[in-house]
Amino acid sequence: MFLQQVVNGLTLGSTYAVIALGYTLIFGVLNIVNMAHGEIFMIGAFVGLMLVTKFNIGIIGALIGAMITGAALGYLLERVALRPLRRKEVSHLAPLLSTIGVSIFLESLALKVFGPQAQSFPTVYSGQLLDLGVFKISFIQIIILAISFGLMFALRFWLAKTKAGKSIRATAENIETAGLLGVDTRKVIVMTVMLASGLGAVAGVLVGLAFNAVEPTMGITMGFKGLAVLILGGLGNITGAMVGGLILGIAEVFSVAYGDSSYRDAVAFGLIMVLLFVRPQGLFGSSTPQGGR
Amino acid sequence: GCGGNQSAAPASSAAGSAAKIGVVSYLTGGGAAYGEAIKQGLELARDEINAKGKVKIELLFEDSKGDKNEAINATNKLIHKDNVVGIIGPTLSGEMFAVGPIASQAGVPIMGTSTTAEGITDIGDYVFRNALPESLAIPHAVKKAKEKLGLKKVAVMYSNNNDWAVSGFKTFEQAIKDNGMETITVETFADKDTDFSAQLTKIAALKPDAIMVAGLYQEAALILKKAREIGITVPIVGNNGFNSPQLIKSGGNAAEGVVVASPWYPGKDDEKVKKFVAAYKAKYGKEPDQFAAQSYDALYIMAEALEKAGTTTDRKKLRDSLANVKDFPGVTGKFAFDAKRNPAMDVTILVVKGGQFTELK
Amino acid sequence: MDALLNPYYLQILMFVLINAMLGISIYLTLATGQLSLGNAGFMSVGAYTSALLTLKLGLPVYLAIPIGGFAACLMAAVIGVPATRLQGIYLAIATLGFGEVVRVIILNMKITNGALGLSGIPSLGVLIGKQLSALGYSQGFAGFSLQQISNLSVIVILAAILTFMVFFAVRLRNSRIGRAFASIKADEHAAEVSGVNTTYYKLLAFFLGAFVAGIAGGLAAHITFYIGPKDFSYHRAVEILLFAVFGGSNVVWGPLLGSVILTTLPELLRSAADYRAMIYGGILVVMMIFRPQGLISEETIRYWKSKLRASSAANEQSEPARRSAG
Amino acid sequence: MILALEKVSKNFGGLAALSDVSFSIGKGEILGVIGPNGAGKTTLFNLITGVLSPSEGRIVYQDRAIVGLKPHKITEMGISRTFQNIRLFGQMTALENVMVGAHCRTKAGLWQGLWQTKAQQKEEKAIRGKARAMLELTGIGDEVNTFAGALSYGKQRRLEIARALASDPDLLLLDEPAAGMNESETEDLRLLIAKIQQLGKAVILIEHDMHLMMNVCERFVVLNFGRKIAEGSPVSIQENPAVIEAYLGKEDV
Amino acid sequence: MLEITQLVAGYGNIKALKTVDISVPEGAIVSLIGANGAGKTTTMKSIMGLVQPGAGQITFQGQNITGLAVHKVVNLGISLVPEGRSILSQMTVLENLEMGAYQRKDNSIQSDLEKVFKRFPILEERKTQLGGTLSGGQQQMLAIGRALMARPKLLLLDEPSMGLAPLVVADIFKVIQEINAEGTTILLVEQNVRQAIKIAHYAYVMETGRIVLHGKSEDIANDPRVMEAYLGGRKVG
Ligand SMILES: Nc1ncnc2c1ncn2[C@@H]1O[C@H](COP(=O)(O)OP(=O)(O)OP(=O)(O)O)[C@@H](O)[C@H]1O
Ligand SMILES: Nc1ncnc2c1ncn2[C@@H]1O[C@H](COP(=O)(O)OP(=O)(O)OP(=O)(O)O)[C@@H](O)[C@H]1O
Ligand SMILES: CC(C)C[C@H](N)C(=O)O
Ligand SMILES: [Mg+2]
Ligand SMILES: [Mg+2]
Repeated sequence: MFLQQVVNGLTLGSTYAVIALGYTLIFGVLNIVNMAHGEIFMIGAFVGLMLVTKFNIGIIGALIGAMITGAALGYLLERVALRPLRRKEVSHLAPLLSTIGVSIFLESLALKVFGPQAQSFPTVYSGQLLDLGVFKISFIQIIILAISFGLMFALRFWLAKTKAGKSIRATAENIETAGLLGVDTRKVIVMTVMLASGLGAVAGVLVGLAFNAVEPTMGITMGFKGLAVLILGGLGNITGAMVGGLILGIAEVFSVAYGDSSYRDAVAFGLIMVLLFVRPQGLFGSSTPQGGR
Repeated sequence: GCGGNQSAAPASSAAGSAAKIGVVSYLTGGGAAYGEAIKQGLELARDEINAKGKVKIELLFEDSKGDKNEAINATNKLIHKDNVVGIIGPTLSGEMFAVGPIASQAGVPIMGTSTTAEGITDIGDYVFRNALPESLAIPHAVKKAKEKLGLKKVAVMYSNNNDWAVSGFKTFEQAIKDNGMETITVETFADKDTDFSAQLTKIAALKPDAIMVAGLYQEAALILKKAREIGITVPIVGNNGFNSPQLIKSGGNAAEGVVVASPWYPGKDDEKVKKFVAAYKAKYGKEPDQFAAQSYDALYIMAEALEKAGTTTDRKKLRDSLANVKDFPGVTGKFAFDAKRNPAMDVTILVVKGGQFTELK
Repeated sequence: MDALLNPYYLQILMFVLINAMLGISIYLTLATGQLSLGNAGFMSVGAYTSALLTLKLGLPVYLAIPIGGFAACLMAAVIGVPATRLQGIYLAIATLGFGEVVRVIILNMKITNGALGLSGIPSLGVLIGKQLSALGYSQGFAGFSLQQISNLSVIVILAAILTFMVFFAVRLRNSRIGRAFASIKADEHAAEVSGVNTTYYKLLAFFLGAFVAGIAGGLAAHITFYIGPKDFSYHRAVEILLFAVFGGSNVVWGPLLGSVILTTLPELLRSAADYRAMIYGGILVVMMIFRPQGLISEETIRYWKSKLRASSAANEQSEPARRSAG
Repeated sequence: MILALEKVSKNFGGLAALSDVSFSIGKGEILGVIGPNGAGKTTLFNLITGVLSPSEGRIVYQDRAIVGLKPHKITEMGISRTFQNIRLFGQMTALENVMVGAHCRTKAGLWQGLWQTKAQQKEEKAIRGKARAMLELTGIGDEVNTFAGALSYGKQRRLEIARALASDPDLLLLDEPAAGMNESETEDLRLLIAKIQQLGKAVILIEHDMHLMMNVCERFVVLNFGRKIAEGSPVSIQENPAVIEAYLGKEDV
Repeated sequence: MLEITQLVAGYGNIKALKTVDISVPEGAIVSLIGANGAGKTTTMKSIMGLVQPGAGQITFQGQNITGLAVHKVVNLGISLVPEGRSILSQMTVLENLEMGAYQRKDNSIQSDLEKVFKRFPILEERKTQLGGTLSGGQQQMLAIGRALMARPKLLLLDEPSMGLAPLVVADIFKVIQEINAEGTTILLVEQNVRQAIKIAHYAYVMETGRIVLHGKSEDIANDPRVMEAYLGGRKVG
């Protein structure tokens, strides 16, 4: 049972991680928490689901479709709710509110369009369980694990080593300076939000597959966990999002397996609080170095 | 300006005008299938009653979203702005605990059609329900399941952030004890959860004879699927939340063998039932579930009480008349309120077979 | 007048008043630049404490509610010290997590009755009604029914408490402590080096916010008869944040106005039915596009002030090169 | 003697930003700290004001060891500073900025603020007046109601000095106050520092403008790579070959 | 090369520039001097497109660049070393320098990097240190080095000598002359007026948002008003 629970924890954790990656990416560039990320994730899941059930498109097509929709939503989000706020001297709370507005809008839109019921992918896609003796794992679990790790490494490399990645980091730190260095910051921001949203939508499809449920409020629930992971790992830190996600997943599962399931959410958040109190900048976050200059 | 210029003066005197009945229901959100069924049952009943022409009824729907504060606002609006004579709803017991006192204080009869938790009618004299309390339903289901399936040790799961599921869990526990079985583990989850693998992995390792679950269909369906997926084959006994066809729709094969107690059984060999099912099917293209049936009955009960009371506006008279409803022939069986304004009803134990709720015999 | 006495409107008004208090509570912590989303948690502590004290110990309401406030403060003490080390979003989400932990604990405690919540909490309105009856006014007076009078009294009480809170916040802002708050908000490090005990003031703000939220919680419990853990979830925390940002978080009047608008808006939109939430969300976005600083901001106030000043001083200013150094 | 550093060192990871630095400054004295970029001057200020704590060594202010005290405590004891990279409260007016500086010299609490007691009003009036005086003193008296963030660079520097002065320090630490000022503005600054000295305050001045430094400072401490390489009068410093080599350069100043 | 005509700009309702006319000929060093708050920085920002001009025109090599997006201005070959340094504090010294060459596609970036390192050896030593942890002067060197990495046609320097040790200041002015000699046109804002006028070909004097004086730098240096206002009455030289 122990190994099985570890697998359960890793699966859950990797879904948290893929969501947190999207948050982190946007936070990394814009220094804002995109509260609508969870809803883009949810819409992605629905789009994937519709493509599979209504249009009989295969799962790969569904993933691509979700990704495109997510990116398109990301573009709209940036144009409507983020860019207008960048022009003026604006408090850092404003984007929080506008993205919450978008999230409320998207959630109720989904409710209207797709109905409130939880829907699920045809069972063919959730696939068989592979029985590895000591534990069972489903194909989709393996895919999620692989994708989240793959994404983490890809994103890390991309941000640290590529020119595009560096321009993102520069924009993140100081838009004005980045502009002075010749970075088209507007483009960088749009691209990042689109990328993060596209990834979020793909995550939605995967999570929908893994847990058999796609419904309009899934964005909030998962988004909330994603936020927790975001700070657990350290804001804007890719590795942090990954490790944080896995830790939260394992912690939740273990608190059920070896503790009392009714305290699960308290354990998870209690853990985060304790951790933050010891390390205020999160697991992998860095404290700002400019103390007394 | 809070609108409402036209509706300002309630035309209380106009005899024969429609009785305004407010409905507070869970119309949007995660449990909206219940609210939808309730709404459909009510609308069907309203159309039939109005066609008959003895009393005319106007329904005013308000969405509670399954949220207490929304329910409070909706109720206040219905009572004080729309001047309804009575209220049907709300959907969840938790909501009723919040709005029941308001209706009671304002002297407006309020009738739950799906509020099955313990203590609902203790709220006040104006609170009624035709929902079968879980304290009646669950023991029946547990007993029958034990007899038919030979259970000894069981695991229990419930949603611990849902009032009614908690109350259902307590009833389950008592019933398990009363029937001489052993509870080997209790696991909780929360409404809106999607991942149950940790709980079920733990339960699977303990090898129970059955799992008893108190929860809404959305989570229930996922639990069923996950359980079957990881190889748990034992029967699952549910509570009131399982009664929705939505459970079978989303649970698919995994829902097979689920046992549940219900005051409603669409396959019942009864004229009234057949007529209702046919009419409902004609109108909505699907079979009515328990919630549709109970709300359908509820409106008929209201109509009868209104008729007997001879008023469309007097709340007090309606209350007293409601309290005296007896031998009402509804689709959910012969109906009467007991002294505590709870229903006395027959219970059928159902099992899911071939994608249908069928009677467990 | 009739409309004013309509319990439906009165009920909404009560929620408005309570929410306005919550708006003030988040404003108080924001005044030091700390975004605390723990107010829903503090509110629940206040609500449960007060409800339990009246239900189980039969304590009078006017004692129970302040005790609830202090209980919230006590809670703030537990997490306050470590929390003041957290910056920005870290604090926001950690406090959100705190609210979640409190909720789960309430969910699991016997005395709080878990998810079932507490019902039959003595309501302020009913209590006032009883008092009046005891005084022989059971039929009401001055043409008002007893219920109308007791409802109105509740409103008056809530409004009085809110007024005091606003008064407090305004005075605070214009005091030495308010300046210390503002300096921490602007640059915590520079404030510390300028001689402001930042930890102390951050904690103070945290406490004040928790106290106000606790009081609001207690009051809420005693006007709705019933409280359950769901009332203090994530949504509530976010809603409080919306009040502050929508109205403008730099001056007290902002969260106040924000809570009034955002509490009545859903009621006004009730007729829009299914599109209600969509419109609500849309309004938030549009609002931020046109007034990202919120409806009322410090800058607006100063802008108008300086505008007035400038127009009167315009004549003297017209000579060029007055300010050149050298 | 008002402040003494005893064998103070500070390491950042492997980098020794300061090693074994000792010196002291007397009441009312103006001490110049000079040295190449990266020599550790700002770090020195950070140590004295409690922003950083030394890896080793003691710092004694008016006979009390102050290592480990929080910055606000140290300010309260009478040391205040300005920052090399200006750090003002941008969204507050110049006047309010200075009033914050006076924070630790005032004491009205919550209660007094709430009821605006006589004592509180008197105190407010007093610090308001004092803040205005500080702004006048630093030459930005006509910017009282301007937001700090909207001031030009040079004026922001003066505002920082005004804020630091508002806490009635006995020891004022100025980190490159003349940066961004032209010669005549620097001359104003020189006069300002002279005035500050007349108020009986000691000043430690970090500045690369040698013209100013030689005119103002009575004594110098020279740092290079975190070590003290010289200490003494302006003349002795100017002639010290090590200082010329490391910092001043061959040309005349 | 750069022509500013009748430029008006400001922040909200604050008019920082009232009417500014400046002309920077190709290959020249032009100094812009003025008191604190005169509007020098605002002028620089307007050229880069960081401040939106209210009226007037800025042309670069005959092309109108008024109100153009920042990165496009950079693309045309203008670089700014901003006042207050603007180092990317979370990026290493090396990354900061690489970002300087962000828009370049040629392959002499490496050799330019070496050149910068030769000019400021401390930067090579601290290659992997985070920009934010450099000392003030080190950051200033990094900012200049970074701008050089862009190989601009026109380099705008906003108080480059600020915070630098005397030895380095002398160096900086030498460096400016060197890069000018290599063909880069320079617009220089300096408070070190003496030095600035000494190395410049032309100078402009600004007061409260207006150019009040301009001409060959020798003439400006000897103008009594300038001597009085900026040089404490003493002569350049
Ligand atoms: N947090 C830090 N981490 C790593 N190194 C640091 C840190 N802070 C300062 N340093 C290094 O310590 C040395 C001393 O820095 P400091 O700021 O004290 O120099 P300074 O003498 O003030 O120089 P300048 O005249 O240029 O301002 C520098 O080499 C700097 O890079
Ligand atoms: N962000 C801003 N918001 C409002 N006003 C500003 C802002 N920045 C500068 N100003 C104002 O614009 C005017 C010109 O400022 P600018 O920074 O261009 O001066 P400067 O000549 O560079 O001065 P310094 O030598 O001090 O750097 C000043 O009056 C200043 O107060
Ligand atoms: C819709 C139903 C499942 C509601 C449930 N019976 C309750 O009382 O809360
Ligand atoms: Mg320094
Ligand atoms: Mg400038």
